[in-house]
Amino acid sequence: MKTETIYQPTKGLTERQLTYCPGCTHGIIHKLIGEVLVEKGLLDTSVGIASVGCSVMSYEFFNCDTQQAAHGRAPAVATGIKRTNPDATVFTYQGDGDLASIGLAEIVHAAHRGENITVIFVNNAIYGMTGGQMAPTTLIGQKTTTSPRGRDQGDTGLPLRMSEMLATVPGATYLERVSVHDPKHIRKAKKALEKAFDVQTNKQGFSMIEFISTCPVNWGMTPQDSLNWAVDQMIPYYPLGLYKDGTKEEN
Amino acid sequence: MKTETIYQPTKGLTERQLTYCPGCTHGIIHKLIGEVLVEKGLLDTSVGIASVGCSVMSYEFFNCDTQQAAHGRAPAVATGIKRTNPDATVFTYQGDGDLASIGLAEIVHAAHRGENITVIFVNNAIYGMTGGQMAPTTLIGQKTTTSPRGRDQGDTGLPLRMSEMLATVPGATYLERVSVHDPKHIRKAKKALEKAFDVQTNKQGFSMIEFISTCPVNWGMTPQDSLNWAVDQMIPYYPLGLYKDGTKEEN
Amino acid sequence: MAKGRIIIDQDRCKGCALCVYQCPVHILELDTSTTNQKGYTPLMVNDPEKCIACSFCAMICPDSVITVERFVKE
Amino acid sequence: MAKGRIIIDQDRCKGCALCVYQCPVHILELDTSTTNQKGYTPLMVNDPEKCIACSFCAMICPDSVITVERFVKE
Amino acid sequence: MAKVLMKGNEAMALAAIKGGCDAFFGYPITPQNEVPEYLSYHMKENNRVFVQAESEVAAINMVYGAAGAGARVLTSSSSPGIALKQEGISYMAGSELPAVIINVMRGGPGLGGIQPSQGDYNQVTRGGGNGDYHVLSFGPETLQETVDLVRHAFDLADYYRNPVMIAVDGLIGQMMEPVDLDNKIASMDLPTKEWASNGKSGERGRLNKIVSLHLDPYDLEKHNLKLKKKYDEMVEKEQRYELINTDDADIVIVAYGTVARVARSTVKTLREEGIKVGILRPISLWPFPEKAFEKLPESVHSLLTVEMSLGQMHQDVRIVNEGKRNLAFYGRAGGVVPEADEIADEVRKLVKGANA
Amino acid sequence: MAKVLMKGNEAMALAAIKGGCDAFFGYPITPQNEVPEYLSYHMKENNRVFVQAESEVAAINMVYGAAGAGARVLTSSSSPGIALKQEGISYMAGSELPAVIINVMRGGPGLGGIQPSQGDYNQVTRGGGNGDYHVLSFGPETLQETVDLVRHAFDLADYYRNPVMIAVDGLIGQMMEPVDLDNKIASMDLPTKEWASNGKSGERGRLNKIVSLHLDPYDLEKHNLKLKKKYDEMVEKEQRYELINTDDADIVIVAYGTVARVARSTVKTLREEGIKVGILRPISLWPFPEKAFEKLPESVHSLLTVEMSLGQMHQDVRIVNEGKRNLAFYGRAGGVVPEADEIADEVRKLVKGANA
Amino acid sequence: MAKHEQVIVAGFGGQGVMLMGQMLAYAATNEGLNTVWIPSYGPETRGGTANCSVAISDSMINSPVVTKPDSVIAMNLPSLQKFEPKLSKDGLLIVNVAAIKDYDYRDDVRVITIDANKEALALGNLRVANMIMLGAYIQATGIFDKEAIVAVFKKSFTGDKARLVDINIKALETGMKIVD
Amino acid sequence: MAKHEQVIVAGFGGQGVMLMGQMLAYAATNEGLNTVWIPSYGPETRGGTANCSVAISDSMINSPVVTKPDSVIAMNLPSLQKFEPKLSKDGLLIVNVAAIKDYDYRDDVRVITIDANKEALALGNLRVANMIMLGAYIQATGIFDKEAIVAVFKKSFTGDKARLVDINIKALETGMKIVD
Ligand SMILES: Cc1ncc(C[n+]2csc(CCOP(=O)(O)OP(=O)(O)O)c2C)c(N)n1
Ligand SMILES: Cc1ncc(C[n+]2csc(CCOP(=O)(O)OP(=O)(O)O)c2C)c(N)n1
Ligand code: SF4
Ligand code: SF4
Ligand code: SF4
Ligand code: SF4
Ligand code: SF4
Ligand code: SF4
Ligand SMILES: [Mg+2]
Ligand SMILES: [Mg+2]
Repeated sequence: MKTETIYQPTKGLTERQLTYCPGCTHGIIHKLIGEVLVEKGLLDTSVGIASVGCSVMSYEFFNCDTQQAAHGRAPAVATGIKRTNPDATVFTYQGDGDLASIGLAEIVHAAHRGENITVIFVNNAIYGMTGGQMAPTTLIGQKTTTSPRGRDQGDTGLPLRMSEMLATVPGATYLERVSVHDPKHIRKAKKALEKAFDVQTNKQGFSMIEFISTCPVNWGMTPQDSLNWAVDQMIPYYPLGLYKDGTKEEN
Repeated sequence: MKTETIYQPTKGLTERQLTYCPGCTHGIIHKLIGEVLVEKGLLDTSVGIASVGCSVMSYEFFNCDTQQAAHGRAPAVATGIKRTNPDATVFTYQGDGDLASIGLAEIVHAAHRGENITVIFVNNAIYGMTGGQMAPTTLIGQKTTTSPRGRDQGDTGLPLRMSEMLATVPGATYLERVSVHDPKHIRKAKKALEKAFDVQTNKQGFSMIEFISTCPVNWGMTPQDSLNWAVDQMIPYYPLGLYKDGTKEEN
Repeated sequence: MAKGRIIIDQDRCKGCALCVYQCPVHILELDTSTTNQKGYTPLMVNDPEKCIACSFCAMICPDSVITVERFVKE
Repeated sequence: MAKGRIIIDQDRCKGCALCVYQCPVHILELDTSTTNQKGYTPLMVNDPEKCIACSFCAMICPDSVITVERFVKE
Repeated sequence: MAKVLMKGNEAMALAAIKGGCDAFFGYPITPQNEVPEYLSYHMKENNRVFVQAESEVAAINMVYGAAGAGARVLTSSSSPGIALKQEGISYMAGSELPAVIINVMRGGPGLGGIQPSQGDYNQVTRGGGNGDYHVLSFGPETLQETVDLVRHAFDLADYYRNPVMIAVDGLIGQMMEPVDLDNKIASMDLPTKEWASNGKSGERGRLNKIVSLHLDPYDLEKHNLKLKKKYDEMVEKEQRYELINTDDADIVIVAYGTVARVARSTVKTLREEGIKVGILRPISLWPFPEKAFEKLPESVHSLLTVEMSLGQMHQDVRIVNEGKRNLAFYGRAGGVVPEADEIADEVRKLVKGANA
Repeated sequence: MAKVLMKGNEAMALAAIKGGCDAFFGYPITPQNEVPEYLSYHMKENNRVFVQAESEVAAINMVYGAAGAGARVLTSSSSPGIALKQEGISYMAGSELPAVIINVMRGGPGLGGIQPSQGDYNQVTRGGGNGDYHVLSFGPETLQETVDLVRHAFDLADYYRNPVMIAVDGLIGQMMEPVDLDNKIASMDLPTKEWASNGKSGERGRLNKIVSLHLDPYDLEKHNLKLKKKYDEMVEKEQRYELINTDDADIVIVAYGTVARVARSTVKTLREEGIKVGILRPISLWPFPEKAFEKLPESVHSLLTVEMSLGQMHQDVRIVNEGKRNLAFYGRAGGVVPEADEIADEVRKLVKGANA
Repeated sequence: MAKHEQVIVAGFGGQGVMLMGQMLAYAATNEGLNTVWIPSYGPETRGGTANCSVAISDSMINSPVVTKPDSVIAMNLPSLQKFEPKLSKDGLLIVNVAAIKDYDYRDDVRVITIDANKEALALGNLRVANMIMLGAYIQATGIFDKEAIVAVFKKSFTGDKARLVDINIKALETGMKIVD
Repeated sequence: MAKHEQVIVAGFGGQGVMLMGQMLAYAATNEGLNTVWIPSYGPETRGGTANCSVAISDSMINSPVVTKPDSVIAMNLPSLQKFEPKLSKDGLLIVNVAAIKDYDYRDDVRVITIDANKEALALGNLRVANMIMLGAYIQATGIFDKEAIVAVFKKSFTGDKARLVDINIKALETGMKIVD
C-alpha cells in the first residue's frame, strides 16, 4: 500500500538526541519550535539563544545558529544580536529559574524596550538542571530541595506569574500561556508560537510564549503523572490563554 | 503675643543640610518620611537604606540607623536586615534608575517574597545623580543626555510603570502613587506613607509608595516649572492613586 | 483495517510512556522484555491493525521517536 | 492682622522659590539684593502682617528652612 | 564527638551552623547545591534565617544587609556565581562587613563545566571587585580542615570585619569523608558589634551607618589606609600553611586543596625511589604564606607549583621566590584532577642531572 | 587632521566610532558618562547601534550577543560597573568573543568615590570572573595614546577573539586635551568572521554556535589549552611599554597612566638636581611588559613603583624583578593623584647613600 | 591486618551505584577507618553513566582520587569497558552480566560475573540488583562482614524506607552466597 | 617666546568657571599649543564649589595636574581661600570681589580685584561675570589676544546660543579694559 508521511521528526532540530530526562516536556517544546521555524521558512535566518538550565545544551538541538547565554541573560544576548542583525529571527529559550528569578530584570527590560525578539518561556515550577530547587514559580506546598517542607507563603511569598506581570509592560506586544499536555493543547501551543514569530517578522515587537512544562525527575513523578499534575495543579494557578495582543494597536 | 509652633523641621531628619539642588522634591519626600517615623514612634527602631542616586547621601539625613546599598540592591539589603531583625522598621529610598532599571529584579523579588519592608520610590523620570541620562521612566519625547533627540518609542519602548507592574505581583500588599507638587498632595502623600509603615508594623508584607518627583537641574527648568511639568506631563502617564491594598485580604 | 502505521526509532526512545497514554486506540506499550542502547525499555506496537494514524503518539513524544504514515488508497 | 509668622533659617535656603509660589497671600519673595553663605538669594517676607499661618510655604520647602508659628490669643 | 560520614557540601553547611551562622542567603549552582539544600532544612530547625535569593547579586547584597545589621552570615556559590558577587564583596570590604563566602570551584571560564577546578585562584585572591581591598581566603585540603576553617571563618570575619572566603575545588564539595564537626578549634574573643546598623539607635543612643562612600578623596584615602592596616595585620597573622617532608628536601611541590592531597601520594612514591621531595601546602591563599618559603631549607633547589589551573597561584610563587630557586609549573585544567603519577613525572624532571 | 580639543571620554567615544565600532551597550556611571552620552547622539548619526542597557550585567551580555553575531562592540563603565561585568567578561573569554571595554577607574572599594584612581589594576589584569582567562588590557598615559589604543583595540579584539580593556584613571576621562583622531596607527589584516552566529546559516551552509560550555573535563581542558595558546601569543606580541630616560638611570620609576605623566615632571626636576632617574612606563597592563625590565641597564639599582592605589601593579614588578633590584613602592589612594614633588621625595630616599 | 582498598562502582544512572559506594563508606566510618567517597557523573547530566569511587584505609588517605582501583564493580557494558583497563593487576572485577553477552575479560584479574537483574527479579525487586553486587563484593574481598553492612542499612533506611531493610539484606545475602 | 602657563579658575557651581577654563584651552589648541583642562568638583555633588585647571605650553605637558599655579582666578571667597596659598610666588591672582569685603591678600603676588558681578549687571547679564574675569586675565598675562578668545566664542556659541557672542565679547572687553 502506498503511504504518506504525516508526522516525522522536524528538520528544525538536529539529529542529536535530546539530553532531557524521559518524558520531559522540554522535548515537545523543542519540536514545536523546530516545526514552526521550518514551516515559516525562518530556520536559515534564525539565531536561537540557549539559556542556563536543563535546556543549556539546546544549542546542539536547534538546527540554526545558536548562542549560549549566561544564566538569566538570554534577553540581553538576544538584544545584542537583534540590534546588530535586525533581519535575523532571534529567539530565546529560557526556564523559569532563568527567566523569572535571576533574569527577571533582563526579561522585563527586553519587553520594556519593545525588543523585537521572541521568548520561549518554559515554566516547570522548579530548577530542573541543578537538582530541583525552588523556583519563583514553585507552587505553594510544593516540595523541592530548598523548600523541603513544601513552599511556604509566609516565608517565600506566592508564586510569580510572569505572563500577567509582563502584560503590564507597555513594550510587550504578544503574550500567551500554553500547555503541551495533550495533542489538542500541543496544536494550540503551536498556533501561539506561530503568531509569536509572526509578530517578530512583522517587526511588531516583543513576543513571549509561556509553556507550562514538567519535570518528572525533580517532581518525583512518572512522566504521565507529571502531565496530570501540570493540568491539575499548575494550570489553575497559571491559567492558559492570551495575556496580551498588541498587534492590533500597531499599524 | 503668645505663639504656638505649628510647623517646624522634623526631628526625623538630622541637622545636616541636604545636598539636593534647589527646589528638588527629594527634600520634601525626606521630610515626610522623617515626620511619619517620628509621629509613629518608629525612628529609634528604624533602618533606612540609601540607594545610589542623588539620594545616596540620605544616610546622613535620616535620623535613624542607615545602610548605603549598592546601585539597585536596596531591596536585597533590606531583606538581609529585616530577616535578621524582624522587629526593626526597614525602609528603602530608591530612585527610578535604581529601582526600575538596574534594581528591577530585586524590587520585584522583594515584593514576590512578600518581604515585610517599606519602599520609597522616587520617580523623577531621569537619572539625576549621573547627570541626566534616560531612565526607564523617562517620558516619550523627553530629552536627556542619552536620549538627546528625545526619547523615542521605536528605539527604547514606552516608559515603565512600576506601581502598575508590581500590582500584579501577589506578594505586594500595599502600593500607592503620590505627588508632592502642592500642599494638598503633600498631605495625601503623607497619609499614604503612614499607611505603608502601618502595613509593615502590622507584618502585612511589602509596601511601596511611588512619589512623582522632579529634577529641575537635569530637566533644565526652574523648580516651579518642574512641579508644573510633573503635573502636566508625568501624572497623566503615571496616574496618582492606590494600586493595591491587600491589607483587607490579610487577617 | 489500519489507516496507517507508526515507525519507531527504538534507540531514541526513553521509555517515558507518554505516547502510550495518548493513543486513542490503546495499541502502544513499552517492551519490558528488552532495553535499548541507552538502557530504556522502548516503545512497541501491540495491535498495528488498529492504528488510525492520528499522530497523537508522535506529537507528544518528546524525543522524536515516532514517524507516522497514512495509508493512501491507490 | 497676621494669624502667625514664619521664621526663616536663611542659611539653609537655596532660593528655589517653591514657597513663593505656594503662599496664598503672596507675601514671599527672594531677596535678590544678597546671597547667603551658599551663594543663594534667600527667602524674605514682604508683608508679614498678611500671613495666615497656613504652613504651605513650610510644607513645600524641601530644605526645612521655614518654621511656622501661629499667634495664640491669650 | 565521633566522626560522621558527610558529603563535603553538607558538612560545610553544618559547620556553618556550628560556627554560629545566623543567616544564609544564596542561589543554587552546581557543584555546591547541597549547601543551600541542607540549610533550607536545618536553619529553620535552628530558628535561623534561610533565604534563597533571586540571584547571586541579590544574595550578596542580602548578606551585606544582614552583616551590616550585626548577623553572622554565610553565602555559598561556585565560580560564575562568585563572579556576580564581586561588586557586593567589594562593597562589604569597603563597608567593613564580616561574612563567610564559600566558593566550590568548577571549571571555567564562562559556563565552563561542573567538574572540580582551582581556576578561580585569581578571582579569590585578587578580587575582581573594584578598588584596594582583600578577602581573607583559605584553600583547605581535607574535609576536616574545611569544616574547621568554615567554623573558624565566622570568628575571623567578625574580628577583621572583612569577608572571608573558603575556596574549595568541587571535589571537596562533592566527596564524602568522615569528619568531626566538633573538633576543637581556636575560638576568638570578640567584642559585641557596637557598629551594627540594626534599628536599635534608640537603645544605643547613637546612629550607626554602614557606608562605603567617601566623596572626598582625602577621606577615602584615609579609609583605604585604615583598611590596609587590617590587611597588613592579616598578612602578619593569618598566613597558614603546612610543610610536609621538606626538612631534607631537594625539591618542593607547592600545592593546595585536593592537589596537595594528591601530591602526598606522589611524595610517598618518590621518597621510596629515593627522591627527596616535600610539599609546601598553602592553607591561606590570601595572604599567601610567604613565610612558609622562608622556612624551606637551603637544600631545596627547585619548586614545582601544581594546580588545577594553568598557573595562577604560580604567580604568587614567582613573587615570593625572588629568583632564588628554580621554578617549574604543572597544571591540569577544565576539571581534570592531576594524578599522583603525573606529578611524579614532573618532579623527576627537576631532579638534578636528570636532563643531563 | 588637525588636533581637536576634546574631553577624554568624548574622544574615546569618537575613537570607537573611528575604530569601526558597530554597536555600543552600556549603563551610566561617573566618571565615564560622556562616553554613552556622546554615542547616544553620534552612533545613530552613523547608523550604528546605541543601547542604554538596564544594568552593567545586561550591557555586557548584550555585548556578548552582538559580538557573537559578528559586530564590533564597545562597552564602557567605571570600577563597580566593571565588577558587575566580570561574569560576562569571563563568558566572552570562554566563548572567544571580541569586544572593547573601557574602564574609567575611580576610587574604591565599594561605592568609594568618583575621583581618579588606579585601584582596579587587579580587577583589570586578574579578571575576577571565573576560570583561566585573560583580558588584553592597556593603561595609556595621554589622551592621544588613549584614542589611538581605543581604535586599535577593535582590531586586536578581533584578531585574538578576546575582550580588550582600556583602563584609564578618571582624570583621563574627564580632562580635555587636543587630540588627532586620525592619527596613523597600525591596522591589522583580519579574516572575516566565519564563526559569527548571526542567522546566516542558510547562506553559510553551516551552523555557528557561540558557547563556553564543555561538560567533559578533557574537552574543557583542551579548550583551556587553546585559549592559553592565544594568551601566550599575547605575552609574546602585545607587551607594550615606554622607557623614558632609562639609558643611564640609577633609579627607575615604574608607573602607568596619569601617574607616569606626573612622574615625567619628577624626572625633569630630579635630573636637574643630578639624580639619574628614568621611567619604565607599562602601556599594556596584561600582558605585563616583562620585556621592558630586561632592557633596563645594569646601572639601575632600584625600582620605585608609583600607583594611584596601595600597591597592585607592584606585585607584577615583584614578579619580574626576581629579587634582582631594590624595590620600593609609593601609592596614593582613594582618588588622590600623587604630585611630582611627592614622587621626587620618594626617589630621593632611594639615592644610594641617601640614608647613610 | 592493614586495610587499603580502592574500589570503583559504575553503571547507568538509576542503578544505585552511588548508594553502593556510600554503603561501603558508611561501613568504613563505623569501623573507624578512613574513607573517601567520590561521585562522578558523565558529561550528559541525565540518563548517562555514573560512577563513584571509594577509598578505604586504616591510615591517612592521601590522594582521594582512585586511578588504579583494587576492585571494580561494573553494572553495565559501558562501565565495564571504561574501568576494566584501569583495574590493577590481580584486582577484582565484579560484573553484572544482565545485558552483557560475550566479553573478553582480562586474564590477569579475578572476574566474578553475576546476572544481578535476574537475581533481583527473583527477589521481587529489580532495584536491589546493586545490593546483590555489594554482597558479592564484600564476600569476595572480605573487607566487611555482613553485619557491618546490615548496620548501615538500618541506619540509612529509616521512616518510610525502613521496609526496604529486609529485602536489601536478602539481596546482600544472595550476592554473598553467589561468591561463596 | 616660550609659553608655559598653569592657571586655576574657581568659584561656585553655576558661575561658569568650567567654561572659562575651556575657552583658554580652546584658544591654546587653536594656536597649536599643548594644553590640558582638568575639571574638579567638590565632594558635594551640587551647589558646592567647582574649579578647573588649565595647563598651556608650547612643549609637551608632563604632569597635567596643576599644583602650583602661575595664576588663580577666584570667583568667590571659598575659592580665594583655597587657592591663594597654592599660587606660586610672583603669580597672578584675579579676584571677583562681588561678595568679598575685606581680605588680607598675600603680598608676594600680583592681585587684581574686580567686582565682576556689578560690571556684568551693568552689561545686563550677571552670567557674563566670568568673561569679564577672563578678559582681565588675558590682558594681565598677555597669553592670548582678544581675537583668539573671540574666535573661540564664535565657535562655541552656535545655533540658539549665537546671540550670546556679542555680550560675551563686550564682557571680555570690559575685563580687558579694567586691567589695562
Ligand atoms: C550565574 C549562575 N548562577 C547559577 C547557575 C546554576 N544554575 C544552572 S541552571 C539553574 C536553574 C535552572 O532552572 P530553570 O531555569 O527553571 O531551568 P530548568 O532546568 O528547570 O529547565 C541554575 C540556578 C549558573 N549556571 N550560573
Ligand atoms: C553599579 C553601578 N552602576 C552605575 C552607577 C552610577 N549611578 C549612580 S546614580 C545612578 C542613577 C541614579 O538615578 P535614579 O536612581 O533615578 O536617582 P536620582 O539621582 O534620579 O534621584 C547611576 C546610574 C553606580 N554607582 N553603580
Ligand atoms: S531535570 Fe526536569 S526539566 Fe530537566 S530534563 Fe529532567 S525532567 Fe526535564
Ligand atoms: S540632580 Fe535632579 S534629582 Fe538630583 S538633586 Fe539635583 S534636581 Fe534633585
Ligand atoms: S498514530 Fe494514533 S492510533 Fe496510531 S499508534 Fe499513534 S496514537 Fe495510536
Ligand atoms: S513518547 Fe517517545 S520516548 Fe516516550 S515512550 Fe513513547 S516513543 Fe518512547
Ligand atoms: S504660612 Fe502661609 S501665608 Fe504665611 S508665609 Fe507661609 S504660605 Fe504665606
Ligand atoms: S522653598 Fe525653602 S529653599 Fe526654596 S526658596 Fe523657599 S525657603 Fe528657600
Ligand atoms: Mg525550571
Ligand atoms: Mg531618578
